[in-house]
Amino acid sequence: MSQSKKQANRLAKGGRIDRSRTLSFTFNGQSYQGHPGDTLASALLANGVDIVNRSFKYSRPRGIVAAGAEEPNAIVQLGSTEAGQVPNVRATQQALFAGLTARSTNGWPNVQRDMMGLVGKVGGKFMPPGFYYKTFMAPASMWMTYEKYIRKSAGLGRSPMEVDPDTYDHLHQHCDVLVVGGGAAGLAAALAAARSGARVIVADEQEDMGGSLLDSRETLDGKPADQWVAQVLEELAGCENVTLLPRTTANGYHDHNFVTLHERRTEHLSETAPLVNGHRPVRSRMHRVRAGQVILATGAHERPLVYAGNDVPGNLLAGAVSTYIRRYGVAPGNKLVLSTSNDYGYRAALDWKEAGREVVAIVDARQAPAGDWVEAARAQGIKVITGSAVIEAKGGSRVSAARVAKIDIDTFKVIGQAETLACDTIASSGGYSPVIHLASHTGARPTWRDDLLGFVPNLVKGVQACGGANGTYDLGEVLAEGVEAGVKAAAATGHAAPAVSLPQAKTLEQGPAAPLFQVPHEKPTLRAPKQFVDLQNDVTAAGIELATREGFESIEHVKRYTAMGFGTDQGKLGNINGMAIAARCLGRSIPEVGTTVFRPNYTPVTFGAIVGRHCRDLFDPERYTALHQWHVEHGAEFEDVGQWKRPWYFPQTINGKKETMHEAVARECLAVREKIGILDASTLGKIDIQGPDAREFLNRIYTNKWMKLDVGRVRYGLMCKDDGMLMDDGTTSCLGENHFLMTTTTGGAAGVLEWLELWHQTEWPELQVYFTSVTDHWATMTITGPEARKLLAEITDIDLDRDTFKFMDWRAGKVAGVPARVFRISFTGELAYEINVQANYAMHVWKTLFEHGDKYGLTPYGTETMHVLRAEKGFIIAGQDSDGSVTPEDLGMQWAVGYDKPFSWVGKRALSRSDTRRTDRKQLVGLKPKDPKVVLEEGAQIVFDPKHAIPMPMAGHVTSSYYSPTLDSGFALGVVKGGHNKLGETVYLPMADGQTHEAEIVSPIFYDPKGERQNV
Amino acid sequence: MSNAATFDTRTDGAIPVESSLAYSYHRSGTPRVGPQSRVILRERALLGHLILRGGAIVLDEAVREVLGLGLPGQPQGLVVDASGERSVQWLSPDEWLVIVPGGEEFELETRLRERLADAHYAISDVSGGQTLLELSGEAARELLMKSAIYDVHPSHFPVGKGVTTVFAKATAIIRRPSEERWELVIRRSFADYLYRWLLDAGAEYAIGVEK
Amino acid sequence: MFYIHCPYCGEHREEEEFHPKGQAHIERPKDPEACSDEEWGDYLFFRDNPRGVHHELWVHAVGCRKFFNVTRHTVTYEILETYKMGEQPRITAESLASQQTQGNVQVASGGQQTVGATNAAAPSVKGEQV
Amino acid sequence: MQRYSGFGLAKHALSHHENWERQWRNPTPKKQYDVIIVGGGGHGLATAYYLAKEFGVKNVAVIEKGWLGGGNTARNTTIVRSNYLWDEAAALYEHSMKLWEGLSQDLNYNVMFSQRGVLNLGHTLQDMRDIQRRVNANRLNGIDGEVLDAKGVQELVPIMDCSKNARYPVLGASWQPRAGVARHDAVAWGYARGADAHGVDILQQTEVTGFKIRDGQVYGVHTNRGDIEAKTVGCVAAGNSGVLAKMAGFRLPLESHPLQALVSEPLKPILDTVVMSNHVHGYISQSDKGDLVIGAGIDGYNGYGQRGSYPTVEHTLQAIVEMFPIFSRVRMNRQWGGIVDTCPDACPILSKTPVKGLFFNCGWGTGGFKATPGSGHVFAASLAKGEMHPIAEPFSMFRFHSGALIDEHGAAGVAH
Repeated sequence: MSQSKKQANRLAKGGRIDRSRTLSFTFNGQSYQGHPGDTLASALLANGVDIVNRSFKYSRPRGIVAAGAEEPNAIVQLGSTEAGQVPNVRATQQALFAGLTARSTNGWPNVQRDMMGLVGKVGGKFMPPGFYYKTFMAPASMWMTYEKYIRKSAGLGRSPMEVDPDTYDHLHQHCDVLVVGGGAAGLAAALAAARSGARVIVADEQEDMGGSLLDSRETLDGKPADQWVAQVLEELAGCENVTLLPRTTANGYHDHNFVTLHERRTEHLSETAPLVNGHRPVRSRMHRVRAGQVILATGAHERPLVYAGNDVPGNLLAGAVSTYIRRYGVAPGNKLVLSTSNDYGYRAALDWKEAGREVVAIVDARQAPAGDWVEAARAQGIKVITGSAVIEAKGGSRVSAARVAKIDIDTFKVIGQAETLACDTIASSGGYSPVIHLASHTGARPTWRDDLLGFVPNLVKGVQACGGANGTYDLGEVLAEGVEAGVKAAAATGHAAPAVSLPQAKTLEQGPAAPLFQVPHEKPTLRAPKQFVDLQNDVTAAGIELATREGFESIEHVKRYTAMGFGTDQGKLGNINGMAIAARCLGRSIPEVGTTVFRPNYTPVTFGAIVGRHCRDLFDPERYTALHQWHVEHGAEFEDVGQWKRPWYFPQTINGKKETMHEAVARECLAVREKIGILDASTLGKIDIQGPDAREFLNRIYTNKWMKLDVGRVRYGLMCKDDGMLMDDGTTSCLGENHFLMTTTTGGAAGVLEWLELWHQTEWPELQVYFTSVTDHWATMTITGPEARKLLAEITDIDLDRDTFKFMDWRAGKVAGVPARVFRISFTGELAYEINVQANYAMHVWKTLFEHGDKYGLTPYGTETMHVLRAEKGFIIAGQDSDGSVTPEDLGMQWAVGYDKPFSWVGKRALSRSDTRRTDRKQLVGLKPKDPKVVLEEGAQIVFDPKHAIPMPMAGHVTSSYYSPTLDSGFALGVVKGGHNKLGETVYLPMADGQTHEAEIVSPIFYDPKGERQNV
Repeated sequence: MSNAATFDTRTDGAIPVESSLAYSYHRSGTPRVGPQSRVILRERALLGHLILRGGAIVLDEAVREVLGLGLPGQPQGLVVDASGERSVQWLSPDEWLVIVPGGEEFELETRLRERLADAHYAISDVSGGQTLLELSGEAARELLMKSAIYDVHPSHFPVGKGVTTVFAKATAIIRRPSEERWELVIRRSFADYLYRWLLDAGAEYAIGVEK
Repeated sequence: MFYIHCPYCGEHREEEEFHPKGQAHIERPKDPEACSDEEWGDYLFFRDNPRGVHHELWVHAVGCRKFFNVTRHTVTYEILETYKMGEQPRITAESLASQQTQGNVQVASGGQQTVGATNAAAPSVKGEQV
Repeated sequence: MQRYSGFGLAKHALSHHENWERQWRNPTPKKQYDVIIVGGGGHGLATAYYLAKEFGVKNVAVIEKGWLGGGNTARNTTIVRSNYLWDEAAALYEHSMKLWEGLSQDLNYNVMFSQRGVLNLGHTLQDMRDIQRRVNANRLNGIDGEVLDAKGVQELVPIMDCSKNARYPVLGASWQPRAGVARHDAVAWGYARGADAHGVDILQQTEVTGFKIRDGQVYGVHTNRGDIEAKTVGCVAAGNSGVLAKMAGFRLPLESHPLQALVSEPLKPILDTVVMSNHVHGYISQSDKGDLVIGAGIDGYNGYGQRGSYPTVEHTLQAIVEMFPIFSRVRMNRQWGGIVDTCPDACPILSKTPVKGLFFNCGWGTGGFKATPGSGHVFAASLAKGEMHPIAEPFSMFRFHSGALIDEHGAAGVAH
């Protein structure tokens, strides 16, 4: 690393920097120094760094152009560590901190001597806009190879390769008045609104609030404008109803006054958030603001003029020159030529002169400029060349001269001979464009104003624009407009604002601006040296002209064909110039060519900030049952079912070796079939249904009949959508004559409850019934297996006699001393009891079952074993054996369909449509592999003719398939076209590995077809 | 009596009982309350929670008589008795949440059912399915702002209000029974997620958990 | 992101508390068995999809769990009113059009005659035909 | 038509690019055409191109109310794949895929169809069952693809978190190597240039305000530039199809919804394949310019505003950062929305209508871009013959009466 260099361009005095402290930083491996208050850009300029990057397409050297969000060139890679890398940081918006490390994003081997620059110089001619659409086509097979090389030049910065050490969060804010922008207009508006007592938020993207007043030449009440800023900020900071958010960018304006504010909380301090009291604060915070009223005081961006060589380092915006001098105490050069079409640009020359540097000339495009600014310049002895413009900047790695000529704006011609003025800096101003980005996020199209040479926002309800954002630039008017907006906004939210007395601003006499965008050159645009419109994407005036020649006539087409405005600056500098050039080429007016639409974000926002705290462990809720801790402690592997974590299987360590899933499941299955197993079934949805019309409601919503279910009984039901397709299933128990407990699938719980409410609230409000979710209230433990009765009998007072507490009965009593409802229902085919207790007691009951269950071989099992056991019995899983295109009849469950119910229940009518009546629909069957060792693949496709050529007609697929330890063979469920009439037939399953399995279509009930075991 | 089955799910105190957060305390611990703590979290576990459904006029009289508290008259209303132990909260035009000291809920349900006789209403005991958390401390409101989309500014969320809203990526009821205190009613199955969320979001305020 | 006035809660709430449930006022045929396949298909699937004023069903899912209706402009996304189940909208495309006969409501010609899918299940087709 | 080639480019460079021709004309509408296509997006232009080139119908107008290719063609995330579950959909998308594979040469316009492969991730056991089912079906339908386990996914995409620590760990994926992305604007422009060269009139800034219908037969359209007649009218208007159908006096089983997408700032190449996850719900690829192109979900409400709700974007980025934790410090540059016309079964409508001579091609939902060539080709065949092409036949709007839906919702993964 070479030695630190002196800050050659730092002025001896002035600026809002703290000269008493020095900060070291590194750029492209070189060490430099700056001061607190600097941005990275101002510090680089102070150190005389001209080239900050290489351009994207032509690899041309580029320097800093602007001082804010509109900067297109100074895009750097930040970070000294891998995890701390930040790609694409805009140097003009990055506060300098000690140890900051940055690199240019392009340039190889470095930005000074870039090899690609040669390619750009030589090949640039062959790369007009859209050249890639016209070539790389032959031979077709080569495109992927061409593309590989094209991709090599892609991108600006790079992604970190390590996980972000920082965190981010959200703050949900609500306010009466949101003021976006803390400049003159914004502060005036905020002051008025704040004094009304309204809840006010002021957001400003810069390190300090004050906007242009921080580097203004103007005075307020005869004092420097920043004194007024300080005074207002002090008052606002003291208001309890005001939240001031500096370093906070309003990046998106969404519907109904929802605005996202991105607050950078530590990026000005270091590359990763510094520890505070042992806690790492969030790097940035997204304020999600719902505002009653929004005031857009976002100011205006200066437009550069478009002339040949305008991208050579040393070409800057006039306003940026002023900002660097007055705010940062940096003069970014020695000899200035100013090219302007308006009065605003003059400030740069005056500031330059005051900084003790040479102003070679002001080149004004207007024939006879007049007014206070022009007078001031002349009074300073600055040469003003009128009716002229800089038509070309000369120089390689830095401007060396400006070619100046008389021009005729109307005929777009250079008149007479150009004069060459030696200089190292060219500042240009083409006027200002109101910052209308946020307003256009709402979908409102802006309006072009010829008098302003700019678009002003059209506004939706509840928003106002004031100051520069509204095309108002006179400081006195800006302040008055701000106050008016603040008063109006406060009033609209029910707060009366007292009068605000404004400081006096001196009104300067100004002349009208000239409508100059692209400056003519002696050569026609297509032959002239490159005149850049969008610096980041290397879009030139010639490129735009070419696009229009090729028939791209709407600005949207032009933008897409040339890539104009698609950079990280989103065309803040170039878009209006580009539109003006397209309009000129097409012989139309700017509004005829189109309008300009901006999308969020105003400036790019870190993914992390948008994600907030919803990442890593908190990405999505994990739902646990009351028994979760037991499962964890007993080594369960978990399956994600919806948001629930359900035990999948419980691998045991036997003789020092942990079971595989296959082994564990086989053991668990046999335990249930031979002894007893226990399942945590608490995740099933449970809905408490009460009311005199509960039965009628069930009768309408389920496919089967509910009028005759007695208290103490349980019934299985199918629920369809009104298109006749199965939606969910489960059991419902009659608790009282008017009282039912419905269970749903684990994943379907919320949807089913909403479904019930939908029908009740919208179609059948006359039915007297209420639904309440009790899913979490009850813990459900299923004990099942031949020993289930014996185990339960030990710890319950319920009479378990098989003839009085029958299959599909439920009884209340105590289990392990805890009040319980016990349901004799079985999803395994074995004798089974589902024990429901209040969830707070679940762990006690579960543990008590184990205390008593050990001697019976009580074995915990998970969802996998549950699936095997239920499939052996031909019980379906909604969502696995059905997929939204399956009717109850397809499943062979006509027994659960009440065709003759008086009310046309949900789903019934659809079952008689022509397609649902087809006999060759895919129907659920059992599949018995011919080779019992084969476990068919779930999702395997079933064909009748495996010799058929591809595409091979498919007849269905395997929905569930397992190895059955009980049967010692593979078995499966599947859907097969017309399967119900094909029992005994053979189907084929051609697999990816070339094998074709054979299987016989059988009944889906593989085990205990008579259902005797559940009734032992 | 509305032909509904009632069921006292509680039993004698000797039987061990676990709150919704039992696992979370075990897994994530309970950061101590210290002088730096700007938020204090306390679970009021094992209370009685009942959901009342029905017409306001029908229920109001019965609740007033049995509980000594009227139904809140307005949407989002929350009324709390003098002891602060019993409350009724509006959840929807025909739905209220009643929270009473643990063990009182069954008797309350029984008495309400007696009082309501044949009217159309429903009462569901949900005591096992949810728990109540208290948040206090100067940063409690900011912690809520990090977590919930609802406006918790005092001008919009005065004492005596309660809302069901989105909280992190779950649902929670936020209530303000007094100037100093906020309450969250959360579902059992989401409790661990929300506990971890509150500890994470509250770390900035040195959140402490009182047990 | 929308800010929706829940007519049951009596206040505005964030969109994240709600679920949109499609077109409002779709009534299930009283006698489904008497419907043709075509009529049943219309009820199930065929919807108005206006570019402009639309009446939609929403549910305050994370809130009071009540279904209600929203009249909303599908281009500006402005919510013109919300109203309870069983109520009829006060603002419709027609009522707006008659308010602003000089306004910029687009006039769409339906041609000389129409052969539409039957609308037995749906309320009379509302629209911008003036 | 001026042929494009590397040599031609060099020649033009020497003449300062002053001699490039218009890529398409800006014609004055004729009174009458054989076929009118309403909608100048990718599908409409492709329809016109194939009508003129393959089916000999050259007297064709494409009527576009804005600028050609300015709707969803310009707003999608450009994913092209054909690994659909159901036979009908697979046939349509694979037909399209085959056309993609020679499209740049056919059009003499480089649409940059980049076959970098698409992964559809599975995060649950049911996801994996669905993936197996779909890949098996694809294989028997002659569509490439394989099922990868988590290790296989990790090898293809080393920067993705395929560990078991994820909230929803990656269990595996389907992998279609022939799938990829294409340059969306170029597709519209290439078809426009090709159609124009075959004599098709592309009428931009021309808005259909009504249909001319007599005795149940269409014979033209009203537009803001006067009436234009044709006995065959094909509507290919995506999100605006419902509005057109209403003009013709019928309804469609369609809802138009906002679909959002976003891009990061350009990054040096880091992601070679397209990664899609239905379960955590996000999909991502990296463009040749370096942007991460990220698709967000569909908003549940009807909307023609070309914007959606912010939480949709948040959820999408949460999913992306969950899959790619290293992208936490990458920044989102821009978001936008399209208007997608969705059908209840997530499959399109290519159909005759109750009006004779009036055909609709719509309902592509989130899956339209990838179908552009195939959709255009079979729709052109249908318009030319007056009868639906066999591949298009199952996509009749009347399937919603019979119940013969082609339900891609459940098992086909995220339908983008």
